Amino acid sequence: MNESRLLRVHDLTLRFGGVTALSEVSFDVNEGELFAIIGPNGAGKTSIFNCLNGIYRPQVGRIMLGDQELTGRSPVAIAKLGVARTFQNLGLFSNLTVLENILLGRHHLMRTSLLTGALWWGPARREELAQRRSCEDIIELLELEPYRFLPVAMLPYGVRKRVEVARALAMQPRLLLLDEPAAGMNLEETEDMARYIREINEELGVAMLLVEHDMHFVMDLAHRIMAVDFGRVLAIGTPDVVRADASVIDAYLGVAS
Amino acid sequence: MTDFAQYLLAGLALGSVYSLICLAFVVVYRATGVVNFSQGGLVVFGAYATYQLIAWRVPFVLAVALAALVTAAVGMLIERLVLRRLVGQPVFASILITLGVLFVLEQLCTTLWGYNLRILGDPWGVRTLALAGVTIKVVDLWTIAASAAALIGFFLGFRYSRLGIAMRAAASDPEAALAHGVSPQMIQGIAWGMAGILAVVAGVFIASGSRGVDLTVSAVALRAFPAAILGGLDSTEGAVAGGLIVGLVEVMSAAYLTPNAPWLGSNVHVVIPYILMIAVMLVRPYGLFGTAEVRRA
Amino acid sequence: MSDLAAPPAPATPLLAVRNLEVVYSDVILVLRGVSLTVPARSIVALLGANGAGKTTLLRAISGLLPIHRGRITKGRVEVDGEALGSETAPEIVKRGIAQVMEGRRLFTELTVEENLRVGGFTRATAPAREALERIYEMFPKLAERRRAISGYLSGGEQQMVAIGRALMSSPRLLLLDEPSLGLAPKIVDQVRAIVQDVYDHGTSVLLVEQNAAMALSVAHYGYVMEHGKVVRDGVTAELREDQDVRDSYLGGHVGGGARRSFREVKTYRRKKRWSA
Amino acid sequence: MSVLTRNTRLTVEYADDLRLFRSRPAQTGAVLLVAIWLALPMLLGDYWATVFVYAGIASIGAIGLNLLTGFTGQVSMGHAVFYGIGAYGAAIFADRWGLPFPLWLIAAASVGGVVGGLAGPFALRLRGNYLVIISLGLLVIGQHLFENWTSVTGGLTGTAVRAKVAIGSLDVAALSLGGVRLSRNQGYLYFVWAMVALLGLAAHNIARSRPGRALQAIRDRDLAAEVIGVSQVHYKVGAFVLSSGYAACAGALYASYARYVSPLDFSLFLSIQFIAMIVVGGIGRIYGSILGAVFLTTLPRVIESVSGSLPFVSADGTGGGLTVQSLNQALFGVLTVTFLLFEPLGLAEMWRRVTRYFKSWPFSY
Amino acid sequence: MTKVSTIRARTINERTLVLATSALLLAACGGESANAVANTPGVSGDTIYIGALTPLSDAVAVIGKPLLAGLSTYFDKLNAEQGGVGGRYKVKILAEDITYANPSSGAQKFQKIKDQVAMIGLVVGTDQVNGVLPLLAEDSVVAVPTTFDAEWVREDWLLPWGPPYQLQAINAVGYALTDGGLQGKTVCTLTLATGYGEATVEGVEYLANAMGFKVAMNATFKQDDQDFVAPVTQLRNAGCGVIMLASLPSVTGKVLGTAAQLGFAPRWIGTSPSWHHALAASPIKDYLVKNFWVSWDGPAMSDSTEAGVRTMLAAQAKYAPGQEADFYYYAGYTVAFPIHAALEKAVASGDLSRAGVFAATQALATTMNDGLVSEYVYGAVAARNPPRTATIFRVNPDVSLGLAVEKRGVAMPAAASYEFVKR
Repeated sequence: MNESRLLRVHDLTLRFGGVTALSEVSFDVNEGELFAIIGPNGAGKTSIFNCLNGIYRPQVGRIMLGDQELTGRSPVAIAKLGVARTFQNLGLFSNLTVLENILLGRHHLMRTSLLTGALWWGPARREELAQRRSCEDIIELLELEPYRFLPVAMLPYGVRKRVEVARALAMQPRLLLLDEPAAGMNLEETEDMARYIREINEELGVAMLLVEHDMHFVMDLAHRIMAVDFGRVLAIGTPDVVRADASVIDAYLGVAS
Repeated sequence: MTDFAQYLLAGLALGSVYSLICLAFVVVYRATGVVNFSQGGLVVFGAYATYQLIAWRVPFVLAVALAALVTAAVGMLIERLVLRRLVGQPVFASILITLGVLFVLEQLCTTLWGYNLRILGDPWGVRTLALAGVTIKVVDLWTIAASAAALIGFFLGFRYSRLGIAMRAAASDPEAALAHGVSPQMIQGIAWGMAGILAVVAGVFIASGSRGVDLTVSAVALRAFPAAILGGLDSTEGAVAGGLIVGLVEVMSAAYLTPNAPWLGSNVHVVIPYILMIAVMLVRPYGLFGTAEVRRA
Repeated sequence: MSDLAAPPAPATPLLAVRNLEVVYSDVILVLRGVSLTVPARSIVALLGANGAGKTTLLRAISGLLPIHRGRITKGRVEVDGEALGSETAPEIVKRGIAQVMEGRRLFTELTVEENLRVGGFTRATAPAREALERIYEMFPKLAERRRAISGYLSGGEQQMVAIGRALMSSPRLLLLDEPSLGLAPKIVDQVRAIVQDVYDHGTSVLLVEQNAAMALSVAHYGYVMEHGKVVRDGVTAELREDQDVRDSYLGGHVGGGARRSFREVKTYRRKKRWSA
Repeated sequence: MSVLTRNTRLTVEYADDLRLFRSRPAQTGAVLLVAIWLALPMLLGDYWATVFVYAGIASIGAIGLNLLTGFTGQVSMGHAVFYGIGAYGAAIFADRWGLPFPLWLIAAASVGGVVGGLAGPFALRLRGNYLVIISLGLLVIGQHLFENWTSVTGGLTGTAVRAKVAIGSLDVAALSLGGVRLSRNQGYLYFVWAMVALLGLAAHNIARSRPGRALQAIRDRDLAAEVIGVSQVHYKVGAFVLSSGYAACAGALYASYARYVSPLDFSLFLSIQFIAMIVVGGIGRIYGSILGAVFLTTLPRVIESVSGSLPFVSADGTGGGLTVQSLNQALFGVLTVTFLLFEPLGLAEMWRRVTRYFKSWPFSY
Repeated sequence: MTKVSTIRARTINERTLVLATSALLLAACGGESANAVANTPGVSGDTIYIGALTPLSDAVAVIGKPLLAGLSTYFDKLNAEQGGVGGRYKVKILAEDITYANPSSGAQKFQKIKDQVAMIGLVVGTDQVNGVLPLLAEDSVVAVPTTFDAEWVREDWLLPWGPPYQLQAINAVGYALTDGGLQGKTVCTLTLATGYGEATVEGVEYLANAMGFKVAMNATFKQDDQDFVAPVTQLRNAGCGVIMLASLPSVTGKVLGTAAQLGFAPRWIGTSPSWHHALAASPIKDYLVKNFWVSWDGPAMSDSTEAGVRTMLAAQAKYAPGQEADFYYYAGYTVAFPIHAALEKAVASGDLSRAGVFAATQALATTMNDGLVSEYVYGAVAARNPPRTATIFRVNPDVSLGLAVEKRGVAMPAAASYEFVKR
């Protein structure tokens, strides 16, 4: 698998004032891989995401996407390079409709400026129509048809999570970061989410980085898992390896499951 | 040198008045998250109320105390009638509504007292002391003392008292506070009451001596805004520090900048505090003493 | 794990919710006639998915509905057999009901001790001080960290502060909203132990959870809510065996029985209509 | 819920969703508005024509502020400054440089936009109340410049403006229709409201395309917007440029119509009025800005007209009781409070409900 | 859910009603302004209507209200005692409330009443007059400005009155430096940062030029300033012995209070709007008695030996008993004289139309004003000559309104030579 590395994270260290949030974190994600990160609250999982996104600037370390350096780039630049993300507590634009949210995912693929937008008839309108078509494909994939014109704020939680995935997908990402996609869902919704994640991963071939507390979800879906605690890597390996790792059980899982 | 000492004193006294107004901003802001544009209305109402009581031959100290009570009641009434319904509304809503309250308070004052200048009748008048060639206005001493006392009182109260802790809790998470029996409405009412009391103290100092009370007294509150922001809207120490800084900067720029840099235009001392505020904001977006809002991804 | 059967219900339960209907902003009907009881000296679990109305029910009990523009349109909440009228949240705290809200909701800029003192706000100085000492006895870790700013504590410690803060009013009933949300499996075990501990110290608990496995492992009696209605209730042992509950909430999470792997999900499992 | 009734006619193609006036009532409404625009100047006397000219000018400024506040979530109390820049811009570009009509207007609006863009960076670092008070600082600085930069602004006593709206011999102040000479007020009424339609449409188009969505994304969640590739810097500054450009355009029209401007024209109160207009009209809705501007500009005049029959109110205050102006000020407060508390989405939402109600009538078709 | 929708439907009904009503109201108002009297606007039967654009409810109402009361009193008395203009036409005032700080409010209100009035008798505020100016020419309406700006003297459509601020300053400072016993003293100004302040400085600078001295310092301040230690100290350090002050009463109190406290005692001379009699009862009254003059024209308003003052006070007691006879009341009463004279002329010529009123103002000679202010020479605009004399008042707390005459009829050569030009 070494020949198809998509993401290489090397020696990541992040400090806030005196607190070290991440220390010497290194891992790789392969093309098409579903890679999960587990660990207790405050272990640094979301911090890793924020570094990948460019929201935080790590003091030490390098992040490479393919042969592009991500460290030091702005979130906007990183988004354009093909890193998409969902948020732990939802990052949707709640006053906009589902369709508008998804169209926003295509923002960096569109051209319309303030000026051409104001003129509307012409390029702006053509582009709206073209992008609408691609968004409809994603709406179909994630079965969001009934909600298209509804403001996100009016939707049930489970649907909102799906909309966020749809928006991330609309960005045509090479790497998708999912922050607790199953949190707060019941079993049925979790199963649905699992199915979407597999479809996106297997059929569209998008590599994914997944943070999740539901151990069954993670163990069942992930190709490889990385366990972190206090900003350090405890173990990296297949689900079976990580599940059996003594330090992981001690810091996170409690009883071997 | 004497002049400089004179300016220093004037700046401190002016800064103390600003501090009192800023303290009122801070108290209301912490309890309600609202920037209170109507504080000037409370100040002018408080000054008129004090004038009226003195005109009725109530002794000065008692008049101020009674006026403070009345103005505190007005503050609580405003909270009760208007602001209570405003919890959770966006910023522009609270701005408009407190401005609306300002208009109503000003109209109330003109309805009750008309438009003519009224001399307050305070005991300080224009009395002065002299110290090494520097003239010290008696009223300035009292102004500085009053704002120092207010600062210490508020600081200790917020830190240690049961009510102070409850007020901070309600500021941090009103719903959680309510769930533990701290009614945010009570806290907000108390905060507006305090704003009323502070307004009277500030108003009395502003209108003292030969200045007198008229509608323009309320404009001082607007001049105090940069001070509140400079110090940090949620910090009592910041209110006092910001007030003093702006007071000093204003007097000093009137004293040294206006005559030496005429190209800056006349009355540049009105603008300098705002420029200073903007400069500080760019470096410390939450003021010198304010706490940064913790934003998580 | 407590396999206790529910203690025999006394004539007047500590808390009874009767046929409660709640509407937000005058238009959104969230509770459609919910009834449940919490007998004295018991742990009652309330299960349900997001949006089922669990948090709304807790708000209705603790008097927090008005600030969310919610209103009880039908039914009532009884404490000791006595219906609550227009009691405000502080008054309800004084009646012996305290709530730990979802997400812990600490006053993050305040220290641990200041947080706890707010919990005792409704009480006079002396009893509040006694209560504080008791909390420190119960959670020695908090005594150690009394001067620490609560926002900097770990997730487990924060949950301790939140529960300790609620216990400051020495309530007879503790409403716990999703205490395991977002916590690592290991910490969830600690929280379960704390709930048990609280119960052992004589406080009844109404435990709202999505983590059905955890909730049913500590409670005596359970209710399941869906779409603003109670669709199942029973002693926990029964609920654990109920096929619908297993399908929707437990999966294979509780020992025994084959769990379907998430990898195997090929089609939608269409939502089952509960026979209420 | 009711949102499901969004489409009244069957949508066949995606393009149908993008049409400007989709339903039959909307199309009828548009025709009706044009008819009113044509007829109104002929029906109104000078006074009401003046009032509606000011209402139109205010609408343009309010649309600009709504783009900033309603769409991007930035509250500004500095709007009056940009309005002022436009007004003085008209005086300079038209009177001193002698630029002809469309040019002086474009130049004035551009200068306003550029200065607004300079204010944008503050919005990047600050939010909420802090940004409000920073913008108050901007207002104070602006006023100081208006008062002191005498060579440009005429200083405290202001300056006369002769910026004419005329292309060749076609002068808005002296139009004639079929041999009938129109008054200056009538001409301006036509012109200003044509500008409102033009600029309103442009704003609406921006709002419904890529940049508009980006602005709203930043308003709702700026961090999430960045992560999907929407640049805060770009759009926050862009929103300031656009909004200030609109304000400056309104200011330039004001100067052209009023023919005299002074620093008093661009006070804090003007900024507050703009905020009130978009709040009353509807935050985040372009046509709401127009409704709000018309409502708040005409309401005081209407109250004055009927004040004779109101108890406790006298026009000049000599009869005791409230003066009309006091009543207006009080009403201004009461109205904004009422709208904020009971109809936070403003007149636009009320109007939408009314139209939806009529749509559901079987005989309305 | 059904219940909910019925509630909603009813609300909409009510809202529709409200909307419809306001639309009707609007329509009704739209019709109102189309006034029928086309040939002689503002004259209906035996009544002549005069407009007044004056602030009645903002902070400047302290000026606007008594001005209006003074004007009304004059005409109430005229109507009652002489049967009106020419013994026949009753005069009524149509007052409109304007916002001083919003110049367009005056222009709007002008449009509102222009068809209902023969002329505008009051426009308060320099900015407001400037805002109305282009409209006056367009609609051929004459207006009386109630500020004392030099620009007004040469405007066709304005009928100004009273001594311009420039002349008030020239005469007062000139008097101080000559007969006032302050020869050779350093002259300075301290003025409000408004057009009014600028006009005052202009006068002093003109005098300095004419008399060959330099103004040592021109300090300015803002209405909402709270501290005056800096400007007062600077004035003291500049060695100022005569300081011309243009302010409003509350600031006057603060400025002079600061000066008194700092032991700085030059000769302060205030313009007319700087004074309010409440100051005569303030803690600095002794300082004021010693150091403060006010510059205006005419007799002291408490001087009952003056026939004009007696008549004015009697009229106030009879027709405006609620109104305090303060300076602005007096000004409002005085402004009525030229208006009355112009109307008399128009009536006499039998032409009350716009053209007739305009012609009357152009043909107006010197107006009689019972000696309340010096005479203003009207006639054609190019030949107009405002009063060039001044009265210097000193503070006397024992008389009503607190001012007694220090010197009447001050007429500096510089005041006589001051040229008025159209801006």
